[in-house]
Amino acid sequence: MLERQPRNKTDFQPLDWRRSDRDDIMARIAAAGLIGMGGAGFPVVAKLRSGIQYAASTIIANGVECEPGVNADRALLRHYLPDVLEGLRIAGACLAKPALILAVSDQSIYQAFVDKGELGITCRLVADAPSNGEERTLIGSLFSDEIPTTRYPSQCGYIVFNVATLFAICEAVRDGSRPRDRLVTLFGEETWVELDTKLGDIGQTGATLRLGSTATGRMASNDDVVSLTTNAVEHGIDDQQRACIHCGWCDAVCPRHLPVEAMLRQIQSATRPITLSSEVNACFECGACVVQCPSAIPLLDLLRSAKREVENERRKQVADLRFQQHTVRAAETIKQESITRSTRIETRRQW
Amino acid sequence: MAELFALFVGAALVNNFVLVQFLGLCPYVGTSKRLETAIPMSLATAFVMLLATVLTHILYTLVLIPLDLEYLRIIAFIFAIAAVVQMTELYVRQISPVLHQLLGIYLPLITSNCAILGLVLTVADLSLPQAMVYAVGGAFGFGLVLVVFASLRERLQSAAVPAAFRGAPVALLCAGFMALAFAGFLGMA
Amino acid sequence: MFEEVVLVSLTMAGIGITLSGGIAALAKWTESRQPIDSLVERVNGLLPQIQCAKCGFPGCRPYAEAVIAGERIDLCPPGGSDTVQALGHLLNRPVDVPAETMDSDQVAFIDENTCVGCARCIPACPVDAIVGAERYTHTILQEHCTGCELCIPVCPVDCIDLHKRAVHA
Amino acid sequence: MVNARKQLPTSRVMLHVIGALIPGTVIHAWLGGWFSLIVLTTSLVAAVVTELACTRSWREITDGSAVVTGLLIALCLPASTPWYVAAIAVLIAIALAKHAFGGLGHNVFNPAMAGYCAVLLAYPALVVEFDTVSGATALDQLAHRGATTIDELHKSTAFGHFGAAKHEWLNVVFLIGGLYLIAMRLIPWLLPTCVLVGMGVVSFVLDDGGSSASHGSPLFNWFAGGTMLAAFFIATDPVTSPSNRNGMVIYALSLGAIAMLIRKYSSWPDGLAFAVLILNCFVPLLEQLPRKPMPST
Repeated sequence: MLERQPRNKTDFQPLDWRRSDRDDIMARIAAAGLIGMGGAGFPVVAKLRSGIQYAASTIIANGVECEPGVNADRALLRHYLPDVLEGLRIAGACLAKPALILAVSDQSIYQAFVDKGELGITCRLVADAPSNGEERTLIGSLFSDEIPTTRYPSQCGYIVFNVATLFAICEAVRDGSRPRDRLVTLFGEETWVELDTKLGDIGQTGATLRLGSTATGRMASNDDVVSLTTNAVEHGIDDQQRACIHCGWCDAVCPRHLPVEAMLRQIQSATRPITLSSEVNACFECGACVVQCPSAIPLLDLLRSAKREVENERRKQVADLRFQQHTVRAAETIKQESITRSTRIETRRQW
Repeated sequence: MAELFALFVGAALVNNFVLVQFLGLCPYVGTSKRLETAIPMSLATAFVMLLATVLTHILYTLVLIPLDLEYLRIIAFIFAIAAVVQMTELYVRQISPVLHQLLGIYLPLITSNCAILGLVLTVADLSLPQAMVYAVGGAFGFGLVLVVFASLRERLQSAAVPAAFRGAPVALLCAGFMALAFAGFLGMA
Repeated sequence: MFEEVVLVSLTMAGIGITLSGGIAALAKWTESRQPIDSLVERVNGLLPQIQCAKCGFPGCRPYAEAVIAGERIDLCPPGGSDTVQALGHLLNRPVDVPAETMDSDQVAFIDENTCVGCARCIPACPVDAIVGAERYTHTILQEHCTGCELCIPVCPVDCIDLHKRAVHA
Repeated sequence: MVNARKQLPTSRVMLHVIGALIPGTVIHAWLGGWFSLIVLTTSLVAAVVTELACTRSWREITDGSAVVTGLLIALCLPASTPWYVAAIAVLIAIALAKHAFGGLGHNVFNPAMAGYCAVLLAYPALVVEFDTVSGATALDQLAHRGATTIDELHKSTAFGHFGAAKHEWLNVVFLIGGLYLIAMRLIPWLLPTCVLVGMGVVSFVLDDGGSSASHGSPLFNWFAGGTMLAAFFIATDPVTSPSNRNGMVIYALSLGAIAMLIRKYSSWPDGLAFAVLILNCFVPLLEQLPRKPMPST
């Protein structure tokens, strides 16, 4: 398990970050083209800059992995914990002495850290429940601090990096190598996969594929590639799908308490518009309902398409309003022009 | 009071026009595709039922019985019903063109809704308050099953009904099971 | 016998005259009131709101008003067959051949190197999505552009292209 | 690991339901004797055959819903029912009430109750409940008792310690099976509770202490007829019951109340099956009741 292709050359000169300038480290991270590997793909340098600008005081290494069936981050923490922690220290070196925190959801990893101990880094254990790894939720559960949806956590003093990102930072700075591969849960098995590998080349063709976990990923074809943000490749469950039996379990597990089943009914109904639009938009795609569904309904795919539909509907309303305003304004302009013209003629006549 | 309540329950549930006496099936099937037609249709029918009951009752007791012309009641009642429907249609067209458009042909067809003729013939021999309670009960029962049936049919639109049953067959099947359910009130009141 | 016939005729005539008098009175009363037109709103809601004027009317709302007045329901290319069916369903009208569908999820884009700032496209836009002033480069607010293509023919330097709408998270 | 997603597929849920029904089925068979075994076998075979004929695939059988439907019908029908009547009930249930509507998940009416009520109406003489041991059951005696008071009736062999003779134990076993399903979190506790509360309140109001007009205490009504079976296994069918909390409460309370009213006032001895069908009609409307507002994010 966890065999990794050895690399024969480095891309940059290895950097002794403890003796380096902050700008050098940032330049190296920028040159390596690092982006957040938890899924959103936010550029690492931009996040660090924002942290510097807003004087962020805390860096959190996010090892809270609550997507069902995905264990890539856990495996990374088990086997490469020192590298991840070094990455965390490197990120810390870019800010003014921030608190360094490692958040994990796995009891054994937490125990392993506590047994060993690490100066200057605190480890916090977070409950292994759906969506707990989402960064705003994580900050909420660690510091009971609520980040408004209109601001980034880095603007509120927190920087959250996925552990895989920190690992990549460590390799880019300490070893001088661009990210070439990443740890992926490949059909349930944690494996190092070279970036830009086509899914079709991994094997197991024929079945429907998903980029990301079965619950939260999106449908993918053989031509899709493994990227920095891919944490899992899984089979689709479309072949196991049955009709909804309205058991209501999706409603029960939804961390946002959304009426998932009622939304599904509106999505599947051929004639009615989706009236639960704010509920549809409030879904943050944690995939908890997909895991729970006994009929293997791809709820998340359906909700995503519903979001598009809701957005189109909103856009239609805005366009209608703007057209009406435009018509009124155009009529007003024409009227104004004719008045100006007639007054001009009047004045000319008076001459 | 208790007697009037029994009359109401009897007209609404036990002897439900649609599901037990099988009267008024045309609007029941015709306007139940959507809730937005079923609700106004049941209200319009209820309105016509109550008004027609009062009108025919007056006609019957004040004109036909004194003149010994009871045998004319069917034709006279249809007359009265047609007039009430005519007025309802004028009124609906006025207050909501959308509704008028949605109900389409079924609004004037209330005239030939046998539930209404059945109602006025049933209650012709009752006293006026009794007749009105019966009419309200019957209208309530009709509206209730119409709205319920429409909500079921709306749900069936998203169901994976097999091709052979799609549309009218499954609607009629559904109506049959509803009649089966209402058979539970058999013998009450 | 004869009396009976007269009695029946008179009775029925009396009933008939009374009732029709009632109807006439109601008709008189209703005529004096303005109808509330919510049907236009409903039809307008079914149209795609691209405001492309391809139907021959200046925008979606004028077309909706025309549809109520009896215009054909299959004149909207961006809506395609879905819209025709929805309109037919709402208005209880027979659905004809489905119209051709246009890809409505597109936005116009001004090539700022070519734009000469003539401002002719600004009044052409039905939703005021083009910002700019004379002799200054224009740009299109992607958020509000409906992809109606009405700005393309009026541009003298042909600097407006249609792009697929970018999906933002 | 790969299958971490599938915590409990439908087939496993149905297996638990069947498991919870088995003790009751055993008691039922013991009370009904050999005849009830014939009804049971016919129902199950007919269920599987009909399901196969309708879906033409083995995959659908594995979800177990057909077996549950067949089992529920067998538990509703008295032991004296001819085997072909049982088969017809199952045929109506699975072919007409389920697959004509689009199969499991799309059906509007509870299949088992639709099939049972259909034969109850079509063959009233063949489906009348006669206990093989003591003749007519308690609910039957109540329905056709004339002017006898409750106390007089209680002396008859059809009445047991607190419910109907023998049926009380059947109800106790179904109650335990239902509690098992609640403990496994397969059915919501609220629904059966509300059914029992609805029935209890109405029977309490109608109970005047045992005159010829009363219809027994709440305790008697809870443990007579098919109360527990209906409350825990039939009313809780997720497909044909509302999924929102408000709708569920109204559904269950009215189900219990209407069942009790039918028991008392109609010509049927027991009203649960009809009450389930009546309330099934209202489910789409009940599901449109306002929900708990979304917590602000």
